Amino acid sequence: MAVITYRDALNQAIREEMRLDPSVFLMGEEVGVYQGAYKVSRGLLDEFGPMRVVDTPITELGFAGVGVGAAMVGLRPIVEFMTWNFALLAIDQVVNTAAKMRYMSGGQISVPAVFRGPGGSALQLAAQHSQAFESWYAHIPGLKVVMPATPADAKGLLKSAIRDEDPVVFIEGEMLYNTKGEVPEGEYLTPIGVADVKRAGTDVTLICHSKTVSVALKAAEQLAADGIDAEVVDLRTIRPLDHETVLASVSKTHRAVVVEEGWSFAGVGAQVVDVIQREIFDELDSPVLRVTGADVPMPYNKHLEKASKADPPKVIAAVKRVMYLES
Amino acid sequence: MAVITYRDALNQAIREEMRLDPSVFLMGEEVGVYQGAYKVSRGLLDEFGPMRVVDTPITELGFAGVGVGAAMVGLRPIVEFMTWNFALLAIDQVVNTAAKMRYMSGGQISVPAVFRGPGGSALQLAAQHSQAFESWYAHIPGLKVVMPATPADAKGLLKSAIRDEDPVVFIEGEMLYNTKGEVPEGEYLTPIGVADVKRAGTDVTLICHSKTVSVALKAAEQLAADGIDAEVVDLRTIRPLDHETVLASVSKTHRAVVVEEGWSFAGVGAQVVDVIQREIFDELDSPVLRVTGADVPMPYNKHLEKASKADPPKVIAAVKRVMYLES
Amino acid sequence: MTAKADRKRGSPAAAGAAAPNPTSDLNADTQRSWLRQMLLIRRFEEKAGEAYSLGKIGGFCHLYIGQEAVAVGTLAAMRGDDYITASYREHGHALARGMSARAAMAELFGKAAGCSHGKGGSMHLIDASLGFLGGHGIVGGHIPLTTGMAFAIKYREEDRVAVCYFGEAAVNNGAFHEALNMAALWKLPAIYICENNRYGMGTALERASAIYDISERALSYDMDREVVDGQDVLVVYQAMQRAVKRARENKHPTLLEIRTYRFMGHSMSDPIHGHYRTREEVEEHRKRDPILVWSEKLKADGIIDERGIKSLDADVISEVEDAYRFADAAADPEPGELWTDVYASGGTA
Amino acid sequence: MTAKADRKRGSPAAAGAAAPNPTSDLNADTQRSWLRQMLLIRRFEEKAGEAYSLGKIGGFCHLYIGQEAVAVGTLAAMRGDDYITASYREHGHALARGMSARAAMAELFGKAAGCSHGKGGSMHLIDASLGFLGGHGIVGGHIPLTTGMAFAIKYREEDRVAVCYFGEAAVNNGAFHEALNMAALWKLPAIYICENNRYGMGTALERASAIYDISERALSYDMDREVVDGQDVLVVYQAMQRAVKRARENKHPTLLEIRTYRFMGHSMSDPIHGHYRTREEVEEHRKRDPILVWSEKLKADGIIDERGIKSLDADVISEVEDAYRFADAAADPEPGELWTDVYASGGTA
Ligand SMILES: Cc1ncc(C[n+]2csc(CCOP(=O)(O)OP(=O)(O)O)c2C)c(N)n1
Ligand SMILES: Cc1ncc(C[n+]2csc(CCOP(=O)(O)OP(=O)(O)O)c2C)c(N)n1
Ligand SMILES: [Mg+2]
Ligand SMILES: [Mg+2]
Repeated sequence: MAVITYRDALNQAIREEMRLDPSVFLMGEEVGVYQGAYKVSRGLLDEFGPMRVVDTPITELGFAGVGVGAAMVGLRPIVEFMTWNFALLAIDQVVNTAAKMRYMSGGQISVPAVFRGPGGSALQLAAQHSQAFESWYAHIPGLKVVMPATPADAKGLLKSAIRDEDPVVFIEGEMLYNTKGEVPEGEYLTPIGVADVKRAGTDVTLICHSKTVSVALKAAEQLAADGIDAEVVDLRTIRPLDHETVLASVSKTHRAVVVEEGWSFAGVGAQVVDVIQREIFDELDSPVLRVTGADVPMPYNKHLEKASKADPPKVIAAVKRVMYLES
Repeated sequence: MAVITYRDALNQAIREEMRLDPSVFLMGEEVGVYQGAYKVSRGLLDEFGPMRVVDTPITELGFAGVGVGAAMVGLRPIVEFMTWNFALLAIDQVVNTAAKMRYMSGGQISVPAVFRGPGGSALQLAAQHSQAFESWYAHIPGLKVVMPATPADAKGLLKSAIRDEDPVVFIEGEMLYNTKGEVPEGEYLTPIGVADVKRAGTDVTLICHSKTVSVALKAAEQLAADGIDAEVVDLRTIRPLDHETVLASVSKTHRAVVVEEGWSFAGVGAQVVDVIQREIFDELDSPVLRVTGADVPMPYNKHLEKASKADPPKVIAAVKRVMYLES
Repeated sequence: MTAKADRKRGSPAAAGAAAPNPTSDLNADTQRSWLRQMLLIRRFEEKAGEAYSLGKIGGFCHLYIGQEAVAVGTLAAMRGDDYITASYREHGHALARGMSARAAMAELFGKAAGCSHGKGGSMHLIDASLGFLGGHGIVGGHIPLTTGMAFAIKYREEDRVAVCYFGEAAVNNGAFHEALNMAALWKLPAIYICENNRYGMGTALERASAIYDISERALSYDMDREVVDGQDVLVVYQAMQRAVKRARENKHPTLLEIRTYRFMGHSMSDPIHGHYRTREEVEEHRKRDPILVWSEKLKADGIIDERGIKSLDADVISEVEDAYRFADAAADPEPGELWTDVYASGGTA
Repeated sequence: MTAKADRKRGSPAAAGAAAPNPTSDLNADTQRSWLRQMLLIRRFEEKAGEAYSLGKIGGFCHLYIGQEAVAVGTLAAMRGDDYITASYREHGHALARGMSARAAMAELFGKAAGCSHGKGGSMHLIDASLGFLGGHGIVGGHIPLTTGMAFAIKYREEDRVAVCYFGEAAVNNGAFHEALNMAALWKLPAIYICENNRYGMGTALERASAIYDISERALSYDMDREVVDGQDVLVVYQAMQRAVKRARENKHPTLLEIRTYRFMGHSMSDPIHGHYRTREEVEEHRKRDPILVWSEKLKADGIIDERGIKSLDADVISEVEDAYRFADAAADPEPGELWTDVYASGGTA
């Protein structure tokens, strides 16, 4: 199987779907002539032309609305936000139109749009450019929220998202674009709503998504050296959340730590905790703990930034606490 | 003590603070000539004139930014959103500027602004006008989130919010504006960050805020008839969350139900659950349950709307489950 | 090189007076049908107001009384497969588009037989089969949607047009600006209809916009524009014909500023006059009631007489009464409907 | 009444050429000081680019090279107590405002001695004591903030002005539109400076805006406007003087479109030319390097000679070297700083 980057896997997904379905198009800032701010759309303008690879003005609210309007009459837009930070300007269209059109119309109107781009922090981009909003979007009925951690999932999930009849918020990781992995060529779909056990284990469950999957896997490796066998569950889809996989794992390990990039208050992890304690309270040998980004706006200084992030030592410390091995 | 409405209590708070401090002003759609869409600002234009009671165009992003900019140079704006639904358009200014200015500037710049208006649903306003966003704002470090349930708290908390050096998201209840209660005249401050036990009890803790306080109190009354003594904790402030009061209550009752108006996924209740199970896991006799708004966009039809809301029967059912009295 | 934008301030009357007014190319039936449509909207809205007062309609309910000529005149110039969006003040447009009074009234009553199955309500009348794509509640929010529909038309190389109705207060909103810029930049077949009824709730146009002549906003986007007398359905129709032609044939968008007036309060919960406008002002504008203006014209042209008007009116009144009875008797959605239509698959996620 | 907005298309050169150019009222020291400031910015930015390549500066870093005359000319016409905001491309404005090269460079290095204590970085240079209120990262986001500062000035009956710098791509954004409408409506002492460097990242102005003459957007707000040659610091200064006078004396806002050019890539991670513009185009514009233009003028007027220029340059180079060494040696913020400055009280909530 070809080993390609997460970036190229996304590119492949878009390209394949655009070839298959003439109603699929890509729009956003710098997606065309510039080949994409993060080069996800490299080569697409050449292949599909400016009507299907549309450079937009810096008007997130406006072009998100354009995407939604086009979707309401049958096109299948992929709306790229240069980053999800800027999508705050567009959030009215995502929440008040895309997520509600089907319901308000009594089922008459579908909005098969994908909103995608990188979320969370990269390196030293500071407070306004380093935010993880997945818990916000997952809060909204009518939206689906998808966050691939690997190149294969990036491809398979993006293809599924493009084919989905509902609006999908697809959050990528800027720090993941260059990561490599095996990716099946051609038709390859990862179902939305299904978590993936990225590492099997018996002692504790690490629940993570997107960039924190590698954090959890690294932590698991180090824990293995200490004789602790961690299972790593990659949520992949935040909404709908795959309760089954999460609960099966924790029912087996009886202990869980949720690791996420975003802030703690009402984050994705809070919901995961809620589900676990509600559904399998009696299976838990200890409270579920969370490792999150520091509860501060992101600082620019690199050491402060590093200290703010979820990392393997923090995960390991949490694991030791849920296993009552705290020193 | 005078018995006045929640609406008039808010009006009193604004009026008093404007009299005390010439840097306090009110801005928003229809706050002046029209006397406020919900009449919270009745009479203020007459008393303070158009420079301090400013009618704005329908430009939430713009006027929220105007408020933040004015606050950055020392004024103390009260920015009224006609409802928090429309504030989605302004959320970039609230999250990317107001919440981050102090941090990004290394402590140089304060944004002592209050953003206020009604949140949640009223009656049959349908999907775009019936949304509760408190968990979103509470997710953001740099913001405080305040939600009074009673006229006295409305006054005391709004006065505290206006005096606060940080940006405060102040979410009122449209359905609460006409509710009445005793409100101290003149100087009366309710501290931000302190929950309030609205009813003492020993068997189970009902944790609620804003409109769900009356839901919880009604449920508690009915439960009392069945011999179940519920304690009702009104959070009042969502961020910072008063862990102490919540944990003290649940440590006593060993059972908790969180009741909120908003959607369930990563709602305020999820955070409350997270805190409780993490901090006092061993005190819990049963999982913490949640009663939330139905996980759908708000329907217009009145019966469907009613069915979507948190109500005393749902709370009672949850209480019976946490007490293992489920029939 | 300072250029002060010091432009004439037009008045609605002056604006309309300039337009030519030949009806010769319209047959009498069409002219009478416009009167009927305006009457239907008027009677429908009056009935909705009544039903609201009786508690049969809930939520916000924004009546269209006084503005009927705008919806009727513009929609008469459109084709059945064109796309339409409107604000929350959209009952008139829905009816002029051909939505039955029954489907519209039942929606206001929140019934399953309503056009949006009772889930949308007054602000969200929707009928996709009519190309009537809402009924939107966020001021300005549907303007970019319309740009997107016009984009889809161009994308598929169709000759439809996409039309958006909004109030004059919406033109200050960023969504308007972003949407018009893209439509002009990309040469899309869109028509933006600003129904300038002079107030956004209690705020007069001149207290919210730095310029009085809304249509001049088009200059920022190199877009065609017109100022139109919205109380004369024929003037409206003719202006719309020109705009539709530009859109359909040349893919050139237009901003139409149609000057009209709202005879009622902003919504059913607001008084007709009060702090923000006087009773006298309202009375003055009522003299140019679009139904009156058009009736007089048709009578003068010998196309209809007083009896004919009475009979049209009786006709629409009974249509509206029927709609009311229908809506009142209709069933609520099943309780399970709370959970449907969230996702395509059914079920919530 | 159709009015097509068919306006002349100006070129930056033509725009500048029209302006008068008397320097008689400026003393020679001032004229030399402008050259020094432009040189300082240039050398600072070159050094920042170098430090970025060495990994001493992280994140995004947007250089101001080519646009120096805009910051220097406009800020020369302002008063010390006026308020300023800018985008993420704000190093030049901060320096021209009087921020020390040390404080600016240390901030780029993320050090505690930086103007924002290492927490803001390149995009968020801030010094409240200078009225330099950011350094903002969201395109268009600071435009309403500036309207708010101008509002505060009027509210307190001061005679300051509030000035906002942004790129030409920002004028399509809704925030621009909403902010300018309010400033004109309320007659606020604000000056909106559009630094039209012809590209927003890789998108040429004409691929993002439906009109080419950005300043015409002012017509939508009944606001004064000028188009200014941004490569000639004197022309910039004079236009800004007029705008400041209107704002300070008459509380009348202005939109200044200052035409300039970015000599470098959008940020340090972008190439100087590539898919979106040619090397030739960049070379062509480099001929009107603002430092060159001003040097030639001063030499022609006998205000400075080549040796004088060299010595100024040597002077700023050593200032920048000093700033670099200072920043490099400076301490990082204490680890505990992660948690401070979230709330006024200290601590997180
Ligand atoms: C973004 C937003 N802000 C505020 C409101 C509340 N609101 C509803 S209608 C309205 C006035 C709109 O006036 P205009 O655009 O002139 O339309 P009209 O009601 O006159 O038809 C306001 C402020 C809203 N629905 N959306
Ligand atoms: C709302 C928003 N969208 C996108 C971006 C990413 N971005 C940063 S700068 C930029 C281009 C801005 O161009 P312009 O306004 O002309 O300023 P210049 O960079 O040329 O100085 C873009 C798209 C952003 N920072 N904010
Ligand atoms: Mg209006
Ligand atoms: Mg630019």
